[in-house]
Amino acid sequence: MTWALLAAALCGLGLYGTLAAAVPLRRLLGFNLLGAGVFLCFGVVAARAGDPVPRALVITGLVVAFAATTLAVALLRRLAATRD
Amino acid sequence: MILDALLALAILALAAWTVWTRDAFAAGIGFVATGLLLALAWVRLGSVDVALTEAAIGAGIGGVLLVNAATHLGTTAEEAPPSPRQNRLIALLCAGFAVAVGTALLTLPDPAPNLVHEAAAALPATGLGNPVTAVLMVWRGLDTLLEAIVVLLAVLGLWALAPEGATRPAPPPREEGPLPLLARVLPPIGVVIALHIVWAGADGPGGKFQGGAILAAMWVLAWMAGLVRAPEVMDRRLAWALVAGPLVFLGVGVAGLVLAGEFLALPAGWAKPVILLIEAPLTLSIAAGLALLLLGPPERAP
Amino acid sequence: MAEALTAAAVLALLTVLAGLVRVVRGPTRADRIMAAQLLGTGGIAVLLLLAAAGGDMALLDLALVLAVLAAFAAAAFVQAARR
Amino acid sequence: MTAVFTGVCVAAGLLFLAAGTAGLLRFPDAATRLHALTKADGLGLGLIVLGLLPQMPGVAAALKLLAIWGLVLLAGATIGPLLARHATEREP
Repeated sequence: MTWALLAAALCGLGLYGTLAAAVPLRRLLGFNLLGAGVFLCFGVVAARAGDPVPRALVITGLVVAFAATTLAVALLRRLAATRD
Repeated sequence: MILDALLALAILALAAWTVWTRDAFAAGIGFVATGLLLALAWVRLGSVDVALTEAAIGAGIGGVLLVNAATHLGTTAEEAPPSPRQNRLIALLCAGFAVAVGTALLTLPDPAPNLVHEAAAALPATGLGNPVTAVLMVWRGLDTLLEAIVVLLAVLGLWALAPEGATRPAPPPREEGPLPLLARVLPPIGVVIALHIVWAGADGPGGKFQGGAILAAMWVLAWMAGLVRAPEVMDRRLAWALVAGPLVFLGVGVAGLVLAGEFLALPAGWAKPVILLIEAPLTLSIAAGLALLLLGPPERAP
Repeated sequence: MAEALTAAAVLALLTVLAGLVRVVRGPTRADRIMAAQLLGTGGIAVLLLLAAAGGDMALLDLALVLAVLAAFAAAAFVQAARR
Repeated sequence: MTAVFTGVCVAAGLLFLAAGTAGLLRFPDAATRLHALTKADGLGLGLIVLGLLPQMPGVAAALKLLAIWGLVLLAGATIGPLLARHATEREP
């Protein structure tokens, strides 16, 4: 119950950060929070059934999210460098 | 129960502040703190292995990446912020989204839909005696392989963003005093802990990613202190370290196709040594990939 | 014993959550880094207390990972803050 | 007997943790706050570790506990001077 509410709130908050922020880095932070919320959704479902598969998916997701974030940061830095 | 409520409230408050604050560095630190608390939340959700991943990759190297990015990028707005009216609309939309997600989670059928039976039912078809090994190799195996390949692809993507003539990431600013000392003392301990985590992961999913992240962090620490140089992009040993894991994994998968008639299937009795054979190079590849991702793209030599 | 240790974990969490005010208020980058560091230590304390209360020794591994990465993260933050 | 020992040590540890947090919140500038943090931080966790040692099921777990404390001390000892230098360089 607690965690389901937190997961939903993080999803909304993260989406807001992604859409409403004008600074690219803050957008990226918002997107990562949205990801954390989605992962928690998986966690809530997994905790009810004792299901290992969603947990395995979350571990995969965390690694992929990190890889995607590094790419996004590199793109932003390149963009900033071409502006100067 | 009080613990859960406290944790959830703190995570929500911190996340909200991270979204709203104007200072990019502060937001980065806020994100790290949120990640730390999220790791505790995963413990309370009964999943220590996800908590380990969140601590090592989400808050650990991911947090360091974002804080670094904050100091490089700052808070220059790329475009006009949404008007108050648009802002209200976005907020309304996001609130609706949150309510929808919450309703969906709270009205799940009991028991929640799950794959426990499917996983168990699929086991006999794999031709493996040990069900744990079967889950690891068949249900998680393809996952793990693709995960390692995603890290590899991200490294290639990062390199593609490098300017012409760039051969290696720029060296860090020179440091004296406590940092080189830390960079000498910590990595040996870190390597032992990383190997312990990989080894312990044999009984649960995904030990090599958390262990690999620690190895990557230790190497980046030595690099920060100026004790090691970043490798040249064209370095052959680096290339082999990056692809060794996926290659061995693919090789074993194809061997399973030939010998046992199914991709990644293992002949009974050989599972344990073969898994060790896969895990060692995979840990190396993941560690190398994560470290390179943390360093960022190569920059033009001065 | 288990209840007392869980209560101690709650107290430890409460303590370091109070320290989060410094993450939010700053004012300097050093303050925010310190507060994050304290949160790490407090988180480790919570994990150790929960491990002893519930007998789940896997939590010690998690605490170990947090401890090893705490030093790395703080060093990286200081270096980032210097630029 | 061990329960009393654990209780006393953990309670003292919590007290130091709280003192460190109070220092972090109430001291006037970054340098003094750092002072409060690193001392109470290491001592607080140290006492909790000491108190929990007899509750551990085996030698390996006890050693892990000590290693965790050592690592936190190491982090505090290095970060302290680094941050202090940073604070004096940038914010005199």
